[in-house]
Parts: sequence; structure tokens; C-alpha cells
Amino acid sequence: MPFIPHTEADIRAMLATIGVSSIEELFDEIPATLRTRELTGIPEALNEMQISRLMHVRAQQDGTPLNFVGAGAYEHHVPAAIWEIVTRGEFYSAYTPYQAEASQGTLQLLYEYQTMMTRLTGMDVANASLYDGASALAEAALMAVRANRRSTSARILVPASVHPIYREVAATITGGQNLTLEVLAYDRQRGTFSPQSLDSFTGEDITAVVVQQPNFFGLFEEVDAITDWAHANGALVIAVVNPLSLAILKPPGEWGTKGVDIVVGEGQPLGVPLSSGGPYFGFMATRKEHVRQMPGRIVGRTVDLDGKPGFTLTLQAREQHIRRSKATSNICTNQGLLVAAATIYLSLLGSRGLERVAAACQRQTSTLVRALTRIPGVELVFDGPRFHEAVLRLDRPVAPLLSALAERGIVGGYDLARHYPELGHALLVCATETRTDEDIELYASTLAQLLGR
Amino acid sequence: MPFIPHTEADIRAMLATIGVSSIEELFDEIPATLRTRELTGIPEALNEMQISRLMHVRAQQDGTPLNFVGAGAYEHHVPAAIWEIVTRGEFYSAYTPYQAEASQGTLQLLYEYQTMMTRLTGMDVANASLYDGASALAEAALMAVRANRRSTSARILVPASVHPIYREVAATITGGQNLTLEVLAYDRQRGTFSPQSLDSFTGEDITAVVVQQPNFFGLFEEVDAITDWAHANGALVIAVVNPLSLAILKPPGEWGTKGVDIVVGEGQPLGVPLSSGGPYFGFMATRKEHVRQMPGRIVGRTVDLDGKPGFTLTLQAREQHIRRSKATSNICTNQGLLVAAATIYLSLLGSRGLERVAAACQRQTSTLVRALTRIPGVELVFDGPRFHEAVLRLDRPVAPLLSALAERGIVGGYDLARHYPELGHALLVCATETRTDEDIELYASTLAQLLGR
Amino acid sequence: MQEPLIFHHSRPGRSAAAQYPADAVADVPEHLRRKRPAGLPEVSELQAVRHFTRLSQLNFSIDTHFYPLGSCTMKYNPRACNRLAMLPGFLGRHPLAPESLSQGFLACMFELQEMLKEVTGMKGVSLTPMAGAQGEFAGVAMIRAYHRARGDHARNEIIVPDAAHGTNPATATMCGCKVIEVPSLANGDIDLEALQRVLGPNTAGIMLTNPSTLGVFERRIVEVARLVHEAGGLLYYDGANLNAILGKVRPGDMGFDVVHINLHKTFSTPHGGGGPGAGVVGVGERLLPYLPVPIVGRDDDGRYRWLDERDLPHTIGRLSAFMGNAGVLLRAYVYMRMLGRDGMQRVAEFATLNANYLLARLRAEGFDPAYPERRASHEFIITLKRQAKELGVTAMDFAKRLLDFGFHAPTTYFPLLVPECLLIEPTETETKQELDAFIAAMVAILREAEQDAAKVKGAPYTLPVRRLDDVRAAKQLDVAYTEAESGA
Amino acid sequence: MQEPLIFHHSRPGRSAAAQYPADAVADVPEHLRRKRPAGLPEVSELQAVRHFTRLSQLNFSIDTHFYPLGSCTMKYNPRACNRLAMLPGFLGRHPLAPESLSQGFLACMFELQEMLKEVTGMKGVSLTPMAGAQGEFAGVAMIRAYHRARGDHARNEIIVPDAAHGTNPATATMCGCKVIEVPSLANGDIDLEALQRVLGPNTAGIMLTNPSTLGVFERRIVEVARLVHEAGGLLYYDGANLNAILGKVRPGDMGFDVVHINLHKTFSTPHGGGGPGAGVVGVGERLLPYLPVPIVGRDDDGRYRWLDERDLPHTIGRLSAFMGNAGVLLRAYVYMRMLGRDGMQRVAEFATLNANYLLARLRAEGFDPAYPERRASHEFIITLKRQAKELGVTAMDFAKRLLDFGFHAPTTYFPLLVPECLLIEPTETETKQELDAFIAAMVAILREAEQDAAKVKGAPYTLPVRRLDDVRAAKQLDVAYTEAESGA
Ligand SMILES: Cc1ncc(COP(=O)(O)O)c(C=O)c1O
Ligand SMILES: Cc1ncc(COP(=O)(O)O)c(C=O)c1O
Repeated sequence: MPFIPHTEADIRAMLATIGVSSIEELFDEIPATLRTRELTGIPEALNEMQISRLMHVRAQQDGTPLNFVGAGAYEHHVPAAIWEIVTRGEFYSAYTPYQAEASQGTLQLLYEYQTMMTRLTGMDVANASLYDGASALAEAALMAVRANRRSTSARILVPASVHPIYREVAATITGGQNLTLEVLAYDRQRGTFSPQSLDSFTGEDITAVVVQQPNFFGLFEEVDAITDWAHANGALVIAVVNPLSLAILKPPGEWGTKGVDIVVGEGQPLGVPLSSGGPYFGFMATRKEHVRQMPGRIVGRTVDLDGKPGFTLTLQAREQHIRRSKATSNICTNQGLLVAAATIYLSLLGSRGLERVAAACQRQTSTLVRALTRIPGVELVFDGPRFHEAVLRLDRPVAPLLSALAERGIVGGYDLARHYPELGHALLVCATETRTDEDIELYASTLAQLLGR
Repeated sequence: MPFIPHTEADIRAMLATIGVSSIEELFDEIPATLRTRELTGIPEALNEMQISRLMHVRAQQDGTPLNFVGAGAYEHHVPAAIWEIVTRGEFYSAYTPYQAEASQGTLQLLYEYQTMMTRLTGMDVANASLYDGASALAEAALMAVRANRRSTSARILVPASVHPIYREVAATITGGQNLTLEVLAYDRQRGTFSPQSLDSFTGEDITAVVVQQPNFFGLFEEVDAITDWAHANGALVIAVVNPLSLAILKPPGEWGTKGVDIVVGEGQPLGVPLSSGGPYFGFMATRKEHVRQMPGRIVGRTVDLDGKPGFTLTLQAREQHIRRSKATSNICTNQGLLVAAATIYLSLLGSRGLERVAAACQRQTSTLVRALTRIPGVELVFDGPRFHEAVLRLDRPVAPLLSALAERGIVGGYDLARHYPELGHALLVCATETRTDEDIELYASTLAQLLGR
Repeated sequence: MQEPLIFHHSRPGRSAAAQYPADAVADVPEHLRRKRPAGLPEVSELQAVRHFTRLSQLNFSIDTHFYPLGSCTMKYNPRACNRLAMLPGFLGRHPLAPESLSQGFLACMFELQEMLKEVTGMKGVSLTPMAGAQGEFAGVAMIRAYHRARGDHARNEIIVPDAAHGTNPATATMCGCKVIEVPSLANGDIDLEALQRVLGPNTAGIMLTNPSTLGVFERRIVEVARLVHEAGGLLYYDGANLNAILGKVRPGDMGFDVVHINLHKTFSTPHGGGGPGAGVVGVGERLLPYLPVPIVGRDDDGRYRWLDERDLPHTIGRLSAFMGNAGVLLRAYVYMRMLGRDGMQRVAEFATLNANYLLARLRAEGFDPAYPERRASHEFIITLKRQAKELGVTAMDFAKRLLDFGFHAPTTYFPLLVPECLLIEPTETETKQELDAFIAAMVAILREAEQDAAKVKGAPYTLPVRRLDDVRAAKQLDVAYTEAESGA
Repeated sequence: MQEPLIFHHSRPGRSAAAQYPADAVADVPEHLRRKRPAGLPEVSELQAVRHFTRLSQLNFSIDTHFYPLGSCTMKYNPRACNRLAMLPGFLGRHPLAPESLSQGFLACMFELQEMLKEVTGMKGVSLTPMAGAQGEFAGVAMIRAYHRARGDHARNEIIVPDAAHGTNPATATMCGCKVIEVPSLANGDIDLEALQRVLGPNTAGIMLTNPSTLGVFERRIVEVARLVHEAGGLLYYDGANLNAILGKVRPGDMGFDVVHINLHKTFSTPHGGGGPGAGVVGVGERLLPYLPVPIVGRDDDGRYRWLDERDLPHTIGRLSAFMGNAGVLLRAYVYMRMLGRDGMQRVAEFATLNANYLLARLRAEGFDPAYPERRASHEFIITLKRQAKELGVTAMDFAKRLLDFGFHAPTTYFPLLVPECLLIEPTETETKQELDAFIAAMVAILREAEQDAAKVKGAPYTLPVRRLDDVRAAKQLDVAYTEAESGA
């Protein structure tokens, strides 16, 4: 019996102790009419050898195409040490650290992680993770409504240059509550959100303004002006950031004169493999004054009976298991193991390594843009410095081209047709430090060929 | 500097403490004339991302062909748990357990391993590993010469049904000492060594007789008769066995009336991946009376200052670091990590699981033989029950066929032309529990096609 | 042994230099550029490996300890699931890779959906929720969408039993619903009369787990379902306790309209020290149109593809940027295939056998079951109310002392309505020997409590730290290491 | 915490059932069939995982502790080497796979051979020896083959310094040679006059490591080489200490004819609690024909292929069933590529810097260097002879007490000629902080020894066991757990 250790003798002895004659009898409180017959829809068991073979086949079936798509998930080098440590049983198979004394490893790691995130973001406190970047934005919106006591409108302004799926997820998750996410157009010339567009809201009751840096198109927003406008108008600022970019970009804690109020983002770039979209982790950081409105677990440092330092979950009164219907969020299980990966990643890279990786990504995206726009019929839509992403416009529909590229083992980018039809045949492309110049040349020559150039 | 943690400040402080002005100065005792210039033959460093890419390419380059070759290395299912545990830093990056108190994990594991090997082989004591099966046979021959005090001839009889490379390795390693390995012909009809061939040696001074069970052709030797003949004639018996087969075969400790004297073999089938031929491990077991002649490390159970049980290396006076030129062998570093893998393998499988795997291997080899001999022009050379291997004779040279199979992603077997030219166009094939009926059908149909059948 | 903070290992200028490109200069306009380095630790690769390896050793975990944490189903996480989910082909797949390059992966996901439908008795499944609580959110959001689609706008009350897990009421609130609590009876079953009193035109639905968090099976579940349905509400099944009944009785057959399943419980994906999990949702006929996207569909030609808003125009929408915790889903898929048809049923059987054995033995040793008349399901509650009063030794004290004996503590003080409770869930993957050793420890602690209560109250003694000051942690908030302290 | 034997976890009839085919019956003639089951442990998968995970935690290792074991070069084993050597494509490759399906693997091996030639200054390399000792065997066997090929049959004496590692004399014996010891001088260099006295027509060769196991560089190595060569002998370089001089001076340039390299030392493949290692050999012109096979060759068309007995008819032969420890070789290959040209030299530089720093500090703290006039190489010797006499505290006591401070002990009582010695090798991958902490521990122990020698002599106190009784282990031999005891 796979994974069941009971011997015949064990079973007999245990049944005798309980005082029943069969295991079946233990289910006698379940009404007989409800009992399940065979689960015919489940195949017979495979042993480990058989499932290994199957999974190897399935994993190989999809090949190892060359990736030129980002759009919120980035192929970075993941140091081997990370997952060799993270999958150690002591991290991998432990529960949430409810018994602090028996979980100091996880707790100290989380404390170190929180510290690193505060430093990266320039904020005071960070939680121990949310599900992913998109849901983190939703939580930030809900939090802003709680935290901005001066505002009663629950109106949140969201530029259309924020990741469109993030906006959708935020809409889904905040949908049950009386909260408005107002989408504001971006500047069609520059691909960024123009701080001037906020002027029409001056004097109104705005709860918060969201700004993504770099934005979905990979461009840099005028975060200082936006932040200052928001604060001047009683609104909080929610920053959505790529944590890797923070190695080179001004941290949200320093945006404008006062810095933002809530920072969220997707932690995947920090040592987490692409893995079909998850598990990743969302991060969130804020100012000390808002910490009690923050959702998610927080680890604190304290002392033990002997005065020795140690770590424990703290401020649990915000959480569902204590506060129940009045909790800051319903989140319980979060993305702990991914945070462990990120903590090791940040430790290995350090400030300097992170900066180099970020810079290399910038360089490779530039190389990519140069190589592709050299092809007649391919043009860059928005100019200027960027990170990771670039919007290209083609002279024909994107979808069939992406299919043709896929047949040649290239994942060519993200088709913007659904979310940004106004951009025409637009394609979002990305290169990270993992794309070599040769990879880029291969993409360019393949695309040129497909375009008949 | 990859893997070097020194900061500029560290270096300055350390040089100052030492009292030198540069690192270079630390090499001032090396004659200047000898100093190396640049190592131009070494390429520039790759970072981990770059070498990862290269190694992925190289690993993929060789594909994942279907294996039908054994000949001493067998593709078995390796439970995932094994290598996830074995590569834990505490096992992976520890040294030989010289400081016993700080190495109880490795030591207890080795003690458990030794116990398992004595049980599998039916012997009293086992060492903690030798390099591989072939070199273990060499060590066994040298040990037999030491252990058989009644014999002065240093003559060892080795049937030609013993793995030919094992015989070559034994010849290389024992070559410097006055020892004779006499190769005896096998029975050309049955593919096994006939105990009667020993009669011509009756009364002579024979130090030891080697017998491999199952033999190189996968056939079962008459181990009882051979063992009894040897003992009747003052010779020791060295058994070379496949440890997996011992789940179903009589253990060497029970061969004949007294059992054999030394058992060696290749441990690879016990949870060690094929990995191009190594690292594997050789095992050796013997009777208590010979333990002081046994090479290799041995772990013993003892007690600590408080009387608590614990484990330590023992009988070190046999070994090179104590006995130096009079040691039982020069072996120092052995194959510890592989032994850890085997110990976990044997624990997971248990007697029953091991028996099932062995039986499944037998079954699949039978299926393979049936499928291939159905092809006109392919015949089974030796009949009878077998384990793992079978010798087939083809109607044309084997080498070009193997090449053609390789092109089709099939490793079709081991060409016996070099070592057993007398068998004609003979091919040694193997199927383990990892070969499905479909795999076998694919091989058969491909071969039939290549043979134009 | 304690381990310093990673920041204490750090020295300016050090780094794991093999991990990043040697050169490359950032191109950022001056006013947007980071001015000072981020202050991340500067350590060598060995220092990082050693630090985090040492930290790991400070944890209890399934791979090292018996971990009978009630409601959490801490069972063996097969290593094959991890290994196979981490094959390069799976790890490297971008979530937006075209379907033509995703058929192997999608096949696994599709089959997982099918298997989950079968074990829950549901008609449709979405894999996207990233943990149980997000599954709950999806479920309640679908219930609301259903009522709304019918113009039934008044239905905004979610009924939960008093013993419900905190995520249930918190979820209801997140969905904009009002939470109505119903009490349970002394026998652990729901108070049906109380339930009837709160049912009405505002009832959106009820959230239940069965067996409940009290560790007993709600025997009148059919009646409950009838009452709720008659009142126009829907039934939500919190699948956290599915391990107890897998293959024995299905939520769909009990009358539930929607269920979430904690794959990290019943289907044994790891908890990872706090996640990731996966909280897939299954729905009956009525809620099919509202399932969150994306979902994997199969076309007539056998090709798999993503179903999205275009296929499910009434979907409640998306819950994550891509498809949820794919890697967790792969692990669950491997696990389910290894269990197979018969293995599924054995899960519930042996989980229940272990729980009832443990209960019988502990009771015989003088511990008080919270529901002495009832069978244990896969878990059960011991109340130490008597011991707390007589000996001054609380459930918390017992829990901490158990750590010294090498056992992770059961869940304490949940459910809230049972005083001084230990919620004990041994799971099916533990041996009788291990249970016997746990019982011996419980008995030893009870004896200690009788003879030397202070000893128990001072526990633990053998862990990296002694009992931690939680109050101080909350009062003197220290949630990030500060520069000042680091002397940097 | 101690962990019971796996046999104590075992119960008849239990097993990790996912790990083997459910059916299949063996087909073995009655008289050859096993009669009783083998008596292997019968445990569940979780029990096995838990048991061996717990066992692992009882070890010190590089990944958890500073491990300054002299002569063993315990430095960081980069995790990437393990990960990349274990890619499915490499793990699954059968050693007898045809060359057409092996070009990726063979390319790595060929390039490894080339890099090793470059760093040793040798003309040819064979990767096949499976550890240092087997490399030594190959080396001496080649030396013998060389003399024999010249008809020089009398040359059967191998000279080794008194400080030589035990494998050197043991190897010479294994090769059928006589071992002649030469003493070293008080300054650690070889006694040249003594050497000249033993050189002669029977001299096959000399085995040296440089820097020697005394931790100092043999300054007159050119002279030594000249003398030996003039006497008709060859020089063998024991590469165990190559870490000290990598990229600084090459054995070939010093005059050595043959060298083995412990890849598990200088090239950082793991020691694995006792192996596997790899003891590749490199040779100069004279010994090229004798290299053990197989070797990887490259044909003119750029294809790689195995060179065997047909290509090297004078080879000493084969040393393993296939090609040696391929997986170890892959790890070394990855490591060397990551170091690159400049990284190689840094290895020796920082290993030497660390050793000399540690030496300087320990000396300043009152410890006695065995060779006070000399530079340390990558390692050095402290002798506690004075402390042993004055305080009754031995090198062994220091070693055991260091464990309590969280440091693995240095090598003790080797080389044999230095009384009460600690051979300390910090390696280049340790930080100054770690060295400083080690020094602090050494000083603390010295203070303890002065004030409370019994405390030091009773160490260790904090490990899973206290000091073990080695004498009993050898006298009351218990090297396998017996049925009787298991009660089975
Ligand atoms: C009964 C019950 N419901 C819901 C949950 C929430 O699940 P998750 O932690 O995956 O969000 C849990 C888990 O803690 C639980 O035990
Ligand atoms: C100086 C010296 N020579 C030779 C050896 C033998 O190497 P191995 O253990 O790899 O056989 C060692 C290693 O212990 C050593 O330190």
C-alpha cells in the first residue's frame, strides 16, 4: 500500500484497541446512502517508476523553447544552491511556524526576508508573502481602503499601464466590496501614465493611486510627481514594482517627497523558476503606521524565557484565525517556500549582483530591440529607457506569427491585441540576462524569414 | 571572485597580520624559475548561468536512448527519495568520518549498510565499500592470498564466464605482485563453468577459485559444487555477485556445505544511476575469521564515555594510514556516498521489494529474448533460467547493427566479438524492470526492420 | 545552537560572484535611479549555503518529526512528487508559452481536473486558487454571482458553524457578505434548530467542512443540505478535511454545490513552512458558469487548450496573474496517479484508523475526549480543561513539552469553542510505533504535570530557544533588522 | 538526539510499496533459490526518509561547519556542480552507450583532460582512477612498466619521505615495490644527503607531494628531481596538495614524471562522507604509452571517441569496469569551467593567505608551529607537545573540544613524525570571520586546558555522543546488527 505503513498485525491490534472489528466500522456514522462506490474515474495506481517515465515524457514533450516573453514572469538564472536548500525536508515539509520554538529556521529566514524587502523597497515593514503579484495588488487596494482613514470614497485610480491581468485580478478580488478601481488612460505617445491626467481629480476624495514601475510596457513612470500629487490630495500611493528592478531604480520608499504607502509586486524574479506560472509569491511592504492594516503573516524578533533572541509570528490579531470575519484578509497558507528561495537568492546576489543582473537584462532587451527593429516592418512603439519589456509593432497580425515562431522553438512574445487593441499589431517582447546575443540573433533571423525579409 | 569570500579589507588586514605586503610574497619559497605564467590552456571563467546552459546542451545532445545493454551496469528505477537525501549537504559535503562524534550520521548509516550486506550475502562482515565491482575482485584476489595461510602458490582460478573486464582489471591491479590468475574455459554448450573442469586441479595448491553468479552471460553457475570442490582442495572461494539477484538467489554464505569465503560485487544496481559508469561502489563481505585481512573501512558499534551506544571506524590497523606499507590495501577514499544511496535503496525496497524487482527483471529479459528470437536470424545461444542478460547470435556482424540501432535511439546490447570471438556474431542483451513490453516491442520491430525481416 | 542573522555574516564587497554577469551598466534616468545600494547581505556562496542549511536544521518537519497538527494533514510528501514536478521541462515553461508547446503540461492539468471531479462528485473544477482561503473566496464569489445572476440581490448572508476555521468568516467578509454563526450541539453536530432560525431570504449559503473541525462527521448532512437548499441557499464544502472521507463519501453526494480542496493537505503537496498550497475549486451544475479562469479544456481532436473569459463569459474572473500554483498542481497530479483508484480510499481508511486508535489509547490513559460519544474522523479533540484546572498545566504547556519529546505539537486552542484543546491529526502515513511513542510522551507529560507542573510550564528545554515572549514580540515590534544595529 | 537503527523501525510486512512492481515471480532452480527473505529492513517510505534525514543531521559537513581538516582540502562544493552533473541526460547514460550517442558527455571529458594537462604541465591524462590511491597505483604501475620496458628489471624500490601519506607506501607495496623511507630535515625539507644515500640502481622512483604533508614547500625540488633522474628513477607527484600551488607552479615544471590529482580536493568534488573521489593521473612524455585506459580521444573530424588497448598497446590496463567515476569528473569539469583561467590561480593564493593568516594568529596566541621558520603553504602544523606535557591535554583532546565549539577538528596525529600535531587547512573558501572564530575557540580551549584540563579531556559534550571507546570497538567487534538482538 503506497505510503501506508500498516502491517496486518498493526491493523489487527489497532482495531482491537478501538474495539471494532473492521476499518469499515469506523465509518458507521456516515449515512449508508451517501457512501461512495468505486472511483471508476480514477486510473489504477502507477508505481514510482511508471509515473516517473510518464512525467519525463510529458516534460520533454513541450521541449525547451527559447523564451522572449515576460509580461510578468521572467526567465532568470536560478542559482543551483537555492532549490537544493529549499527542498530540504526541514523547509519543504514543515507547516506554517505555529510552534515558534520548533520552527526557528523558517522564522529567522522570514525575518531576514522581511528585512531584505524593506531595504529593497525602502519601506519600514514587509509581510511574509501573499499569493502572487496580482493578488497582492488586490490586497493592497483593500488595505488602502482600511488604512486611508481620511478617505471614505474607496475610489482607487489605476493607470492602464499597470499589468492588465493584475487589474483584472484586483477587480475580481475586490469585487464583493464597495470599492471602485478607476482605470486611467496612459499617454499614447510615451507609453507611460501622465501625472497631468491626475489634475482632473484634484480636490476629489481619492483613496489611493496605483502606479507600476517599470510599467507593463517596461517603461519608467514619473513616480515622483504621481506620488506627490496623491499625497497632496489625501490619497495613498500603491506601488507595483519588479523587485529585481529595484536594484537600479529608486525604491518606492523614496518616491516623491514622502515615499509611497504600500508596495506590492511579484517575487518570481528572485530565484523562482518560471514553472508554468507558479508557485510564485506576492510581496507587500508598507510604512510602520499602516502595519496593523497589512494582511499576511509577519515575523517578529523577541526573546525567550532566558532572554535569548528568537523569532515568532506576531501581530496575529490582524489575521483570520484570531480576528475571523474582521481580519485584514482571509489569507492563511501563503507562499512560504518561495520566500525561502527569494531570501537565498537575495543573499547570494547581494546588492551588487542584483544590480548586475538588472543591468544585464536592460542590455539584452536593448540588443533585442535593436535586432528586431532592424527588420523592415518591425518598429519600436515607445522610445526611452526601459526594463525587461518593449512594445513592437508589426505590419501584420501577431498571433499567426507567434504560432509560426513556436513551431521553430521560439516563444516570441506576448500578443497585446486583447488588452491594448489601440496599439495595432503590437507585441510585447522581453529579454533577460539569460538570453545571449546568439539567441537574439536567432530570433531576429527567424522572424525576418517569417516576415519574408 | 567565484567561491572566494575575501573583501579588500580582509586581504589588507590579513596581510598585515602575517607581515607581508602582498599575497605574492607568500609564495617566496617557490623558486622563481619554476613559477607558472598564465594558464593559457584554460578558458576564461563561465558564470553559473553560462555553464548551466552549456551542460544542459551537452546533456541533451546525447538524448535519452532506450537501453538494452547491461554487461555490469543496470538501468533500474532509482527512488526519488534516495538522491534527495544523499545530496543533502550533511552527507554530500562531509569527509570520511575520522571524528566519529561529529559523524554519527554517516557512521550509523555505514553500520546499517554493513548489516544489510551481511544479510544479503549470508556472510559475517562487510566493509564500507571499495571502488567498484571490478576492483573489488582484484582486492578479493589479493585478500585471498593473505587469508589462505595453507596455500603458498598464489594461484587463483577464474572461469572465463566471469565478466571479462573484471578479469582485466584484476590482472592490472594484481599485476605487480606474484599472483597468477588462471582463466578456465566455460562450457560452450551451456555457457556456464563446469565444476568438472576443476578435477584436473585436484590435489594442486590453489589459493582461491572465483565464481560469478549469475555469470557474465546471465546464467546460473553450479555454485555448490564449485564451492565444495574448492574447500575440499584447500582453496578459498571468491563469489562475484549481483546484489539485486541475491533477493532471489541463494546467498554465497550458503553455497556448498560451508559457504564461500569472500563475496564481492558491483553495488550499482542498488539505487545508483548509470551515470556513464560511475561513481558506483564495490562491496565486499567475508567470514569473521578473515576480517583482519579485509581491505577497506569498517564501522563498529561501541559505547561512549557515558555508556551510550555510538559508531566509529574500527580495525584501522589494517589500513594504510596506520599500517602504511603493510596495509591490506592502499585504498583510502572509497565510495561512501554511493553506499548511502544503496542503504536507502535497500531500506525502501526491503526484502520483498528487492525480490519483486529481481523477478520483474527476469520476466522482462525473458520477454526480450522471446521478442528478439522471434526474428528469423536471431537465436538464443544458451538456454535455461537466467538473470538480466542473454546471449543472442545474429546472422551478421553485430557492430554495424548496433550503430544502426543507435541512430534510431536504441542501445541494443554489448558486442561480444572482442572478448568472446568463439561465439560468432554474438550480442549480449539485457532488460530490467524499467523496460516495458512496448519498449521491447519497439526494439524487436526496429531490429527486424534493420535485418530486413 | 543558534545561527546569527545573515546580515551578521555580511561584509561590504563580498559576493557569490559566480551568480551574476561580471559587467553590464544600468541605464536609468538620474531622477529615477537608486542612489545607495540596497543593503542586501554580502556573503559568499558557501556562507549562504551554510547559513540556510543551518537554519533549516532548526525546524521540525514531516521529514524529521511526527507532526500531528490537527486540520493541517501533515502527512508524508512523497519525494517523487517534488522530483518530477521539478524536471527541467516543467520548470522552464513560461506561463504564456503557446499551447502548441504546452501539451505535455496541459495533459497533466486536464487529467488532474478530471480526477478531482471524480473524488469530489462535482461537475467542474478550476485549478487556479492558490490556497484554501482563495478557494473559499472563489466559492463564495461564485455563490454570490449565482444569486446575482438570478436577480436575488438580497442574499448576502453566509452561515458558518461556530467551530469554523477562521478563513471561512474572513472569506465571507472579503466577498462582501455578512457572517452568521450557528452553534454546534454538545455532540459536535450542528444545531439544526438554530440553523433553521437563521436561514431565510438573505441566506446566500452555508460553509461547512465535514467532518467538522471538531473531528466528527456531521451525521445529518443530508438534512442540512435540504434545509439550506429549501431556503434558497447554496452549500459550500471546505475541503480542508477531505482526507477523512476520500473515496468514502463525496461532497457532491452530500449535497454540496461547491467545494475547495487543499491539495497541500489531502493530496500531500508540501506545506513549505507556510505554503505554497493550492485550493482548487469544484462545482456542481449550478455554479459551472462562474468558475474562475483559466481552466484546461480538451478539444475534439484531443488537443488541450486554455479556456478563458471567452469560453466562460460568466466567470467570476481571474485570481492570479497566470494559472495559480502550477508546480503544486503537478505534485498533486503525481501523488494522485501514484495512489490510484484504490489508494484514494485507503487514505481515509488509515487516517481514520490511526485517529481512532490514538483516541482510544489516550482516553484509556486518562485524557478527556471533547466528544466522547463520537467516532473520531481523521482527527479528534482532547480537552485538557480538567488538567488545567487541577494542575495548572494548559494545552499550551503540553504542546511545548511535547517538543522536548521530539514531537511536533497538535493544533492548540482551535477550534476556539473547546477549552484547552488539542486537535490531533496523525494522518495515514504514520506507523503504530510512532503513535505509541507519542502516547507514551503524552502520558509522561501528564505524570510530570502531576508531580512537577513547573517543569512542564517551563518547556521547551531542548530546542534552539526556550519559550518565546509573544507579548513582547507584538508590543516591541521588531520585524526588520535595522542598519543602526548592523553597524553598517 | 539519537536515532534508532533502521532495523528497529522495521516491522514484518511493511514496505515502501510505490517503489517496486506489484507482481512478478522469480524463476530460479530450486537448489539455487534463496530460502529465507534477506532480512532487510521493512519500513515505509516516510520512515526511511525520516530516518536518513535525521541521521544526516548528526554529521558535521562543509555545508554546515568549518572543517579545516589538513591534507583533505575541505572547501565549498559548489551546488551547481552537483545539479549539473545530475541532469537526466548524464544520469541516464549507460557506460557502454555507443560513441554516436555520447558526444556531449565525451566533449566534457576531453576538455577536462586538456585542462588537467595544462594545470599540471603534463603531456597526457587518464581520468579513470577512482581516488587518489588508485591514481598512485596507476602512477607507480606506469613507472614499473617504464623500467620494465627498458629491461631495467632491478628497479623495484620506491622512495617516500617519512612524512608521506599512508597511501604512498601502501601503493608501492601493492605494485610489488620495496618502500624506502627518507627523513626530512628540521626545517621540513627533505634530507638530500639521505636521499642520495638511498638512490641507486634499484631506484624505481620517488613519491613526493609538494608542498609536503608538513605544510611546507620543498624548496630544493629541482635538485631532488635532478638527483632522482640522474639515478635513473622517476618522480611521482602526489597531487593531494595541488590546491596549494594551482596556477603558481606546475608538477611538470618541477620535474615530475607523473602526477595524480585528487579532484575531490583541488577541484572541489564532494567527499561524500568517504567518497567518491577521482584520482586522475597525468604523465610526461616518458610515461605516455603506459596510461591506463580508457582515455577520450578526438579524431580529426572533431568527433570524440574512446581510446583503449588497441590505441595504447602498452597501457598498464584498466582500473575499473568502465571509465571510473564519471559523475565526479563531470563535477570537476563544471568547477574548473567556473573557475576559469584566473580563478585557478586565486585558489592557491587565497588558500595560502588563509593558512598563513591562521598560522600567524595562532602563533601570536601562544601555539607552537611545527616549522616556525617556514611559510605555511595551504596548510600548516601546530604541535601541542608542550601543552601535552605541561597540561596533560593532547591534540586529541583539543580536537574533541573543538567539536563542542562548532568546528570540525583539524587532522590529528598526521604526519606521524610531528608529535601531538594538528594539521590545519582552512582552504580558500572560508572567510576571515570564520578563521577568527576558530582562533577564538582555540584560545578558549587553551585557557580551559590551563584552568580545567579535565573539562577538555572529557569533550565533546554537545554532540550526539560523547567520546567513543575505540578500543572496545576493535576488541568487542560489532560490525553488523544481529538477528538475535533485533528479536526477529
Ligand atoms: C478547516 C480549514 N479550512 C480552511 C483552511 C485554509 O486553507 P489554506 O491555509 O490553504 O488557505 C484550513 C487550513 O489551514 C483549514 O484547516
Ligand atoms: C597527501 C595525500 N596523498 C594521498 C591521498 C589519498 O587520496 P585518496 O583518499 O583519494 O585515495 C590523500 C588523501 O587522503 C592525501 O592526503
